[in-house]
Formats: sequence, C-alpha cells, structure tokens
Amino acid sequence: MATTDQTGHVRSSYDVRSPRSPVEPPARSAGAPETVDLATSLAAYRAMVVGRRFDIQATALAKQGSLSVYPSSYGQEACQVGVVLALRATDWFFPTYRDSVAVVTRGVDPVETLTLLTGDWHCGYDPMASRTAPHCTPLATQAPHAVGLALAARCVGDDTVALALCGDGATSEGDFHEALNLAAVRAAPVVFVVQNNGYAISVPFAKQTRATSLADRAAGYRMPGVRVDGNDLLAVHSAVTAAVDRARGGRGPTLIEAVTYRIAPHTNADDPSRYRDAAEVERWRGHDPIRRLAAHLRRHGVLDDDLQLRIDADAESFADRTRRGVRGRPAPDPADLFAHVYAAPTQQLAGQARQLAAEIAASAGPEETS
Amino acid sequence: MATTDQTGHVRSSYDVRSPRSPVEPPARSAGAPETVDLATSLAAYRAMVVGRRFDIQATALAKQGSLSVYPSSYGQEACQVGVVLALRATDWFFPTYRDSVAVVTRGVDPVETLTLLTGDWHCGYDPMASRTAPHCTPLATQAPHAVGLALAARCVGDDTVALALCGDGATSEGDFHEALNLAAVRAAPVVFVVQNNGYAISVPFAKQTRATSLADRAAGYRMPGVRVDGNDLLAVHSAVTAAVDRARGGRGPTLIEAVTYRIAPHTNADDPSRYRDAAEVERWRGHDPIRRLAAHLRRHGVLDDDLQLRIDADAESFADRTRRGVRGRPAPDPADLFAHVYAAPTQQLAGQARQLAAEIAASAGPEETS
Amino acid sequence: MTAPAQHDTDGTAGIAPGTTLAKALNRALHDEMSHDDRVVVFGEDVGRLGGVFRVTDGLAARFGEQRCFDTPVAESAILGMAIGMAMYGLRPVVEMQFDAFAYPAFEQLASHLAKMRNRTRGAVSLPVVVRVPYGGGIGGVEHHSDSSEAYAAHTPGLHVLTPGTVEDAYGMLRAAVRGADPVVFFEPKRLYWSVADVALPTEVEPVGRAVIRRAGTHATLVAYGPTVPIALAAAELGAAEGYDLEVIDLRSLVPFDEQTVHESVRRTGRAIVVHEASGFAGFGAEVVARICEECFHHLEAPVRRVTGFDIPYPPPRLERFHLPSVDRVLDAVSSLWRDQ
Amino acid sequence: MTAPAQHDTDGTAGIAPGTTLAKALNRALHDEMSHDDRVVVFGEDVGRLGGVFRVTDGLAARFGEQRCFDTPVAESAILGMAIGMAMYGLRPVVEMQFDAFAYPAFEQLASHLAKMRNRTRGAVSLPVVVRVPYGGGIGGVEHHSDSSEAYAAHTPGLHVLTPGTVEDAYGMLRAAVRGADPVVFFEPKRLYWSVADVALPTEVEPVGRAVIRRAGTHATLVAYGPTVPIALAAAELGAAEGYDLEVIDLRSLVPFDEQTVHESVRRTGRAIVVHEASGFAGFGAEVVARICEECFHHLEAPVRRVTGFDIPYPPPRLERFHLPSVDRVLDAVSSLWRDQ
Ligand SMILES: Cc1ncc(C[n+]2csc(CCOP(=O)(O)OP(=O)(O)O)c2C)c(N)n1
Ligand SMILES: Cc1ncc(C[n+]2csc(CCOP(=O)(O)OP(=O)(O)O)c2C)c(N)n1
Ligand SMILES: [Mg+2]
Ligand SMILES: [Mg+2]
Repeated sequence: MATTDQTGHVRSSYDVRSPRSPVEPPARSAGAPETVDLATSLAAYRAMVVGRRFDIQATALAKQGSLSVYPSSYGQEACQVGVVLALRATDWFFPTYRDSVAVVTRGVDPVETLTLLTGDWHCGYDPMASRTAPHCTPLATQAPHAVGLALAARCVGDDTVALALCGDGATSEGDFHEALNLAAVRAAPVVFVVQNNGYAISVPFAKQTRATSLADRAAGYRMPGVRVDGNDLLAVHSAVTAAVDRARGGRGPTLIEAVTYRIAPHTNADDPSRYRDAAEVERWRGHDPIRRLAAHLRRHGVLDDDLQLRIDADAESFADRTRRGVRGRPAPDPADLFAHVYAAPTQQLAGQARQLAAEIAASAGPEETS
Repeated sequence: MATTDQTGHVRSSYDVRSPRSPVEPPARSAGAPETVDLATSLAAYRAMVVGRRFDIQATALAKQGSLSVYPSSYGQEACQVGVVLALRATDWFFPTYRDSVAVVTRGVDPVETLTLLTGDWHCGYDPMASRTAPHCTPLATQAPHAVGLALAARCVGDDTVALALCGDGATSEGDFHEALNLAAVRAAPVVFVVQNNGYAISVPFAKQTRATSLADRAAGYRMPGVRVDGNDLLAVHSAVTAAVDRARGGRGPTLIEAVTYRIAPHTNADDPSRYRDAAEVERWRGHDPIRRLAAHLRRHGVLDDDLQLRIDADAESFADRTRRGVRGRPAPDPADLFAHVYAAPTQQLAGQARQLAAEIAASAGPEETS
Repeated sequence: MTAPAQHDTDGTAGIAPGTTLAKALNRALHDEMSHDDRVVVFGEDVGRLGGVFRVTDGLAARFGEQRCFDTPVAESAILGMAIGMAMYGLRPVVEMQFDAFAYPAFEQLASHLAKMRNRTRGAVSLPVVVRVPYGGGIGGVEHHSDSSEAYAAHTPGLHVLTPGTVEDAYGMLRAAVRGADPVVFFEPKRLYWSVADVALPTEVEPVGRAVIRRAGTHATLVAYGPTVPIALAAAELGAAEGYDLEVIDLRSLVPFDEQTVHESVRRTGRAIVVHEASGFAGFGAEVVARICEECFHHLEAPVRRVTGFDIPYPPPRLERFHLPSVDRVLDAVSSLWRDQ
Repeated sequence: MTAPAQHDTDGTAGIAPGTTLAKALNRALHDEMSHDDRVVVFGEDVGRLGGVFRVTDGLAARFGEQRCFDTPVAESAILGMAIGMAMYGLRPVVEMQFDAFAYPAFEQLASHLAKMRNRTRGAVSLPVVVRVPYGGGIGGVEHHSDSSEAYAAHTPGLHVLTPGTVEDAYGMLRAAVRGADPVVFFEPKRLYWSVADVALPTEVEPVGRAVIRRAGTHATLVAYGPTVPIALAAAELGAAEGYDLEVIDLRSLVPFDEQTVHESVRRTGRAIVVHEASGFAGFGAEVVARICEECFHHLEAPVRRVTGFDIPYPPPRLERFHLPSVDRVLDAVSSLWRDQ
C-alpha cells in the first residue's frame, strides 16, 4: 500500500486526488499489509459497524431536535476506528468535534460522548479516566496540547503516546504548524493524523492549499510524512500502529494523512448541495470502508452471515442504548454553571449562583425563566 | 551555486550547517552565476559598504544613548542589499526590525529609517511613498500583509510584487505558515526571504526546528524553495531576482532561505557571551560578504583602490549625515499622540489632547512633567 | 467618524417586506460592492456557500471570485491579508465565522489593524471591516456564543459597532465599509432572523451616535446589539407596572456617544446598562463608570448592570439562565427605587 | 484561591539586601522548582540566556534542560504545550517575552486555558502560570509596553495577579505556581529593577486579597502593579498639602477583593483608581462601577480615574506624557473637593 523514499517519506502507491480537480475516490488499495492480523481486523470491523450505526442514530437524534447539532463521520469509520485501536488505554487521544465514533470506540459511554451535542454540558465524559481530551472545536488548537502531554509523559518517565486528530481544513491554521515544528524539534512521542475528507465545510481541499498531499508538510519539519487510503482500515491501522510504535520507541513524531471523504453534510445544519454535486458523493459511496473490510474478512473466512447478524444486533442495541440514554437523561443542573469556573468560586460567582438559585426558586420552574 | 530537483526545489550545492552541531560557516560559494552583471554587482557593493558604515554608526548612536535600541545587521549585508536591489520602486518591501540597512538601501532617509529606534515615533518614513512597510517587530506578522498587498495589486491589474523578509526564528510562528499556504493557493505575486542568521536571540537554529533547511518548508505548500549562501551577494541577488520575475510573471510565490550569520549581538542590549562562543563569531567573520564581493569585483577589474577610497568616502558622509541628522533632529510633538489614532479624533481623545496641552503649558516645560 | 453622509444612487430603493437582519447585511454588502469596486469580501465559506449565516449569499456569483472568495481556515492570515490589501487601496470586509474563532487573529487586530494609522502618522490608513457574528441565544455549542466586544473596545484605534435593528444593520454596515478607520462590526447572531418591514435607508449616515429608541422619564436603559429588543420589551412591560423607561441603543461602542447617554441620565436620574457579555470588566463597566463620573450629582440611585454571569458561555440547554432577561431588567428597575 | 498556606522548608531563608523584583521572581521560581518537581519553566530565551529580563537566570543550569528550556518562537504552541503538560499533572510556568507577544496565544488563553476546568466539570484542572512582563516606562519601542490586564480580567476562568512590591513578587508568584487554577501573572516591567532590603516571606499565603499600603481618611487611591509606587508617592506629597490619603494595592484583579476596597471607600467617601493601561473599558472602569454600585450612599464625590490615554502606547520619547504621574494623581485628588 505504500513505498518509502529516502526522506523517510511514505507515499501511497496511488495518487488519491489530482490537485485542482474535484476530489476523486482512491484507486483500490493495492493489497493490505500483513501487519494487521485477522483478529484485530475483525475487532475493527465490529467497531466500524457499531460506530456507523451510532452515527446514524446521532444524526437522527439531531434531526429530531434531541441534539443541538451533530457532525457526522459517516464514511470515515476506517479512520475513526483504525486510529483508536492503535492506541493503548494509557495513551492519550485528542479528538475533534467530528470524531464521536472514535470516542465511543475508545470506550467512552455513548451518551456522555454526545453531551457536547445534546447541549447539556461542554464535555460529558471524564478525560482523565478515558485519557480522551474533550472534543476540540477550535481547529488545530488541540495539536499543541497533544505535544505538551506527550512531553510531560516522557518527562515523568512514562511511555505514553499522544495522538491528535484533525481535519484537512485545520492544517491551514497556525497552531498546526507550530505544533508539528515543536513536536519534531523536541522529538515528542506524538502522532498527528489528518483526516483529509476533502472539505472544510464548503471549501474543497484544492482551495485550501496548493499541496497535493498534506504528508508533504512533514518534510519541512524533518519528520516522516505518511499518506494512506483513509477508507482502508488495514492501511490506516498499520500506518498509525507504526507511527505509535515509533513515538513510543523515542523516535519522535509522525504526520499521517488519511484520505477519506465526508459522505454526510458538514453537520445536520449544512446544505452541501450549495458546494458539491451528488455524483461526487455517489462515487465515494462506492468506496465504502465497511464494505471493503467486510469483503477482506469474508475472503479470509473470518466473517460470515451469522457473525454479521450478531454484529448488526450488537450495533442495534448500542444505538438503542444511545437513543434511550439521550432521551431519558436528566436535565442539566444550572448550579453547574458556577461550580467549576475555578477550583473555589470567587465571592462574586457565589453571589451570582445565589441570585440564579433564588430566581429559579421564585419562578414556577425553569421553563418560566427568561 | 545551486541545483534543481524535480519538486522545483533549488538546493545549494553545499550543506551550510549540520543540524545539531553549532552553526558552521558555508563552504566557499561554488562560482557565482553569471546572471548578476558587474554594474549591478558594483552598485550592490557600494550599497553594502555604505550600509555597513551606517549600521556601525547606528550601533554607536545606540551606545551613546541617542537610540533606545539598535538591532544590527552587521554581516548580513549581502541579504540586506541583494534583496532590495532585486525590487522595482513600484514593488513593495516588508522589512523587520533587523533590516534598517535594507531600508536605507531602498532609498529611505537614514534618520527617518531610525525613527523607530530613536524613539521619536513608531515609523519615521512614509510607507506609501517608499513602498516600504514599517519595520515589523511582531515576528512573521508582516508575511500575510505582503500576501494581501500582492493580491490587491494583481486584483487592480498592477504587476507589483511584494517581498517580505523575516528571520529563522519567525518561521516557527503560525503566521509564517498561514501566509505561505495562502500565498501558494492563491498564486500571489510574493517572495518570502528568510535570513537564517543562526539565532533567534539566544536560541540556535537547531533548537528552533529539526529541519536542516527552511527551504524544505516550501514543498509542503508546493512552492519552490531555494536555499542560498546568504553571505554571497551574487547568490542572493540572482535567487531573489529569479523569484521576483517568477512572481511578476504570474507563476506564484517562492520561499528563499539565505544562510547568514548575526555577527553582532541581537541588539546592543544583548549579551551573546551567554549563549555562543567568540570562536564561532570569528569563523563567520572569515566569510565576510563585503570582502567576498570586493574580491570578485577586483578579479573582474571593476574595483580598484581609488574607487574603494571614493566608496569609503561616500560611506563616511552617509554616516556623518546620519549622525548629524539624529543628533540635530527636533523633539517629537506630544500632540501627535492623539492626532492619528483615528482619521478624526473621538471627542474623548480630543479632550485628552486638551488636557495634556494644558498640563504642558502649565508646567515650566516638558522636562518637568511626570 | 467615517464617511461624510452622502446620497447613494445605486439600487438601494426600498426592499421587500419581511427583511431579516442577515438579509439587510447581505444587501448592504451588495450595495457597497456595487458602489465601489475596491470593496472585496472574503473569509471562511463566504463564497459558494454564502457564509454559514448566508450574509454573503450571492456575492461571489454577482461580483466574481476576485471580489468575494473563500480562504483557507486561517483567521490570522485572513485579517493579515486584509491589512495588506487595505495598504494597497482596497476596502476589505472579512468575516470571522464565529466570535471565538476571531481569537487567532487577535495579534493582527491589536498590533496591526488598530495601530497602523497611528504608527505611520496617518500615512497608512486601513479601511478594513471585520465582521464578527457574536453572542448567544441560538443554541450554539461551546465557542459559538462568545461576546468579545470589550476586548475590541479597550483597543485604541478600532471602531466598534453593533447594530440592534434591521435598518441599522444595513445602514451601519454600509457606513462601516465607507469609513476611513478599521471597524470591528459585531453582528448579534440571534437577531439574524429578526424581521422588519422597512424601506432601508438610502442615505449613508456617519456612525458614532447612539439613538433613543424609546423616550421615558423614570430611568434610562442602556443597551446595544442583542439586548436592544430585551430593553424595549422590558420598557413595554415596565410601562404596565407604571415605570416610564427610556431606552438607548448605543449602536457604536467606539466612538462612544456620551452626550446622548449622559443627557438622558441627567434627566432620569437613574440608569441600567444591559449587555450579554460577562459583567466583570465588561463594556457595561465603562458606561457605568462614565455615568458616575459625569452625572454624579444627578443620580438618584446607583447605576445597575444586567449582564451575563462571570462564567464561560453556557451550553445550549443552560444558556437561558445566563442571558439577560426581561425579568432581570425589570427586577433591576424596581431595585432603583428600593434602596432609598 | 490556590494552595493552603503552608510552611516551606527548602531554602527560603532571608535573602541578601538589595533584592530586585526580578531577582525575587527568579528566587520564587527557584524555590518552587525545588519544592515540587512537577514545576517546569519554558518559553523564549528562558534557558541559557535566563530570559531577556533574567527572571529565569540559572534555572536551566540548576534544574536541567528537562525542567527549564527554550522553545521555538511560537507563543500559541508554548501556551498550548503548557496546557497539555498540565493535563498530565505538571505545573508549567511559561514566559511571554513581552506583553504584546502574548497576543498570538490569545486563543489558547481564552478558549482553552480559561475554560478547561469548567468544560470538564472540574475533571481537568490546569495549574498553569503565564508570566507576562507588562507596561511601559522602560523606553521600549512599539509592542514592548502594552498593558493587557483588562483582556485577561474579562475572561472568566483565569486568575489575574500583579505584584507591586518585591515581597509580593516573590510571595504571589510562589502562590500562583501552587494554585489549582490558571494564573496570568502580570509583572510590571519598570519595577523589575526596583530594590528592597527584605527577608522574603517563608510562608506561601493564598492570594486574592488586596492590601492597604498606607492608611488614610480623606480619600482612597486604588492602584496595582506599576502604579502602586506612584500612588504611594502621591500620598506622601499629598500629606504635605494636607490630604490624608489611603492607598490600596489590589494585587489580585481576579479574584477581586471588593471588601477591602469598598470598606475603605465607605470610610473615606472618595476614591481614585490609578492604572497605566488606557482608561476606556480598562480595569479601572470595573473598580469605579463596583464602587458606585456598592458604596453609592457613602460617596462624597464622583470616583475618578487616572490612567493612560486612549491611544496606542507611545514611543519612548513620548511615554512620559502618557504614564500616570504623581502630578496627575494629585490633580485628581484636589478635584475630589473642587466640584462640591
Ligand atoms: C479556529 C476555528 N476557526 C473556524 C472554525 C469554524 N469551523 C468549524 S468546522 C470548520 C471546517 C473544518 O474543516 P476540517 O478541518 O477539514 O474538518 P472537517 O469538518 O472536515 O472534519 C470550520 C472552518 C473553528 N471551529 N475553529
Ligand atoms: C510574536 C513575537 N514574539 C516574540 C518576539 C520577541 N523577539 C524579538 S526578536 C526575537 C527573535 C527573532 O529571531 P529571528 O526571527 O531569527 O530574527 P533575528 O533577530 O535573528 O534577525 C524574539 C523572540 C517578537 N518580536 N514577536
Ligand atoms: Mg475536512
Ligand atoms: Mg535569526
């Protein structure tokens, strides 16, 4: 699936997209590397199926108004899962708003994963327990966090690796550059994975940068840059695993560009018909990462109809658990607004908390306030 | 002096500096390209001699307290002059605080050039008249200005090119990355020249980035990256001229790394003994750009002792004019503090201006206030 | 400040009934781009998509990719590029997609946009408009509802405007584009869809003046942007309770029109400042401080502030507890008489 | 806020006479790094050079490159890295070389450093100290003399401290490093070389309290950081003119100790706030507004502000016209009686 040139630069054996033309789906991945064993591949497949079902459920909940908004990763499951399964529980993961499937794959409760999007609170899970940072919305700003965390871990003698996800659009931000340069010069045990899904909201990749591959950025920091077919679980997982091992082994950071496609709108609020045609989406549907991996597993005889039915059933119950959890969750407590601004509230905050409590008590109930 | 590889990447034929080791002077520049004619070379030589004398004078004025501070470019004259002489009067130039020699080479009055440093005002010259932006202190922030100006010029049909200087340290800033990416994707008629003088104040190049050449950054934006011996006027001038022509011809931006050395302290306030040894400085003195160009010109018989004497005399009188101008200049007018905050002062500012005027009138004179 | 009032001939006839504030802004950009080819519009998703709030809808189609275009996601470079373009004589209007996403451009804003004219003794002026959709009330997740006007207002060299009505959205944006100074133009997100049946003004008035939206004699409510409708609603309800409240819409935070505010407070003797941003060191503090400095002997009661709490902007399901409400304004109004 | 006061045993015995404020800060960092290996110090030129103001002098040599190191010139990444390190349990202290050069880190400051604890309902705390040398009076060229405390103070989630004395520089920085919350620590540049013969405190007091530096009965001068010595000098001179002035050093802008301020103003009935930043929407506005809200019935005269003008910071040769001076403070003092 890839060849290495002298700069330690790994390029995929096919050119995924010609620079100025509309995004094109990748050519068939030239035989998956043997580094991903079938057990892992099957586990990944299961997570991808469950993840997609979760994503579909979340999109439905957004349409029904149970979520304020939902940025879908439909079609990016090979990245979402391939990345997370390459990490140990002790490693740290830095997702974006787009990466809820990755977060649940990491083992975070699905309802807690969606808290940002239900609008109950900003982050619903405990980052320390899950070693998963809150979904990051300001683009690329989590990249320096990952570098710092990785350096801190090394500083105290742990072999923790930090992995940060971001999108193609985020790579235009200054923080992306600053983080990569800093990581390289300090040989931080960190991995940067860019999900190049072809768009920054409405802006196609070719209008974001003249580069044909984001992996080319790596050379400027003298770190390895890898470009993989982001819809090929085996390619993503093996590339990320190699980069994580490299980081853990003290050989420094790696930049990985995973070329994929955002099948869904940017969020449920977006209208993609304004900036891309349905035919492009259809072409990419033809390169579905789940179907691809299923074929591979069936070829190797580890997936059959029975197992598929069981996996689908698991996905259903996960979606069901998500739906019921979101629907049945308690209302958020307004007192939380003041409780965590500082370790101890200032006297002014304490007074404001009392004021709000009194207002709520006085009113017939929250509904009446405002 | 350079070879081109397939990425349109021009590399110098010698490796100027090994990554982790202390900075090393460049090997002798392998024969200057014939693209720089002798008349231009002689004009450049004259400007370099005058520029250095000006720089020495400014440093002396700083020591004497006539300047608040002075960042010297002693030893970087080939960059300071080679870059400016590649521009037309209608092109725009974006210097940093380090580039006063370049600014006077651009034809700006030496006393007006030093206004920032005398502390009379922030910028002493008229940027519109000289098509020279104010010295920029916040690192790399002028790079996007140059991109915008270049695009504006193209937008109104002018063939103006914008050229931005910055230092090696500035390339670690987010703005540097954002500007290069933007310039490339919009094919802006702009040239970025990095004077890699080995240090960001006390921090050596090898601690700023793992890259061995900043020209390698260019590949990430799919623009040409050029590395030249920054102490070789012919190399700098020909590389910049080629990049400017390329930009003017609509073929987009170029990144040029000119490898040089900061012989002087960061500013007169700096104590370099804390972070580099004298031997390193001495090695670089051995690669003096002025001596090098003189030898070249004498080899070609266009420079002799007589001419040298006349050039030295010109340099003296320029220094003399600078010294007398700085010494004899009028005191700045406090009323200016309020005159240019907005096109028309707000009523609050007008009131504050009246208050200060009254204070000054009441006091025996400015000295007594405060 | 800004351009002399001048009559404008290019197609600013009255506009269809039911114009939203977002449409009025779109019309203002359209009319200024027609009026002056030096006006260019760019930012994230402002081209084909027409902006996430559709404020730039149709401009790329109408004026071409040279004058309205999408940029990479790089706010600092977006503003930096605008500065460079303005140095060459263009009049850039840039959009920051959401308030909090203007923060990466803070250095360009504070160290260059605000200072260039002063730094060059007037030789270089930067007629740049930075459009910032701000404030909450739209159910946005974190970083999508900040109110950052106090940062801009404390930065000398910037004009800071924020419309509270559909007419002002149109008129003030046009004036901002024609101005000689950089403007941070704060657009109240939750008013984007507010509708008015109005013929948009055909004159471009210089900005910098506050306006009395409702005359009253008992107390003065000072509001701007998203809290203008709240102050007006409170005044309506207050009337039923016997309070005759004057409502001032500041419109321009910088320049600050203290005459209109002080003259009103000297008449009423009582004042309340209402804004959505956190109160602590917020813009309301400046308004209160000036009133106390300049109207001290006319004040019958302490000036009050009704603002957001001193907390990070809440998540969607809790924002209603944070936002200044009509009830809170009326509670503050009655408190003006309570403590005597 | 911050750590419980606790006795400290590692080498904080009295210190040589003639300690400068810069040396006191250096000693504080040294003592905290000895006290707790989770404390790391980094930024631009803080290693071998010891910082451009030498505040980190000797720390790299003493504690090694792992705990005190130079970074590339990238302020946003410096603060972002500190955030990541704090998430893993370290206590980073970062230096922004000059106030205006902290602006590139504004997004990390406002959107992450200030919000992380709140966003995670307390699960992630960020004990990060951002040291910002601020203010003018040292002949710095443009961008080297800004006062940006109001931006930080208006950003909920940050503690904002600024010492006005050598002792406080030492004690407050140690407390800041031990705190549980992020602190923006504003260091008055022009006091770096101010000298005091003092035994530095061996106790680490929790911060958040203002202090009365001079008792008085006629009026209250409220100052912080670089204006504390000016307020004290004015009080001295004022005494000769018959004014008995109380001087409060706020020390902590957030948390804001309103008791100390209000109790004083209720006694004196008159107040003046003195700071170096531009007055418009500056921190002084908040102090004045609170005094007017909370001490209204005790006020004998309008509260005044003596601040920098509403202009970009002046060039070196003109800064003396801008900086609050003893004369201006005394003029304001006499005005407190003039308009009755
Ligand atoms: C600093 C910043 N600027 C702007 C935005 C608004 N915004 C949200 S998503 C987005 C596009 C991001 O594209 P990409 O990085 O490719 O991620 P994707 O949404 O495609 O997964 C933008 C501009 C933001 N969140 N943060
Ligand atoms: C945004 C910003 N951060 C920090 C500084 C402080 N500073 C001034 S010069 C300098 C080093 C710059 O090094 P380099 O870019 O190599 O330029 P040189 O001084 O070597 O010419 C630093 C960190 C600054 N001016 N701007
Ligand atoms: Mg994308
Ligand atoms: Mg340098």
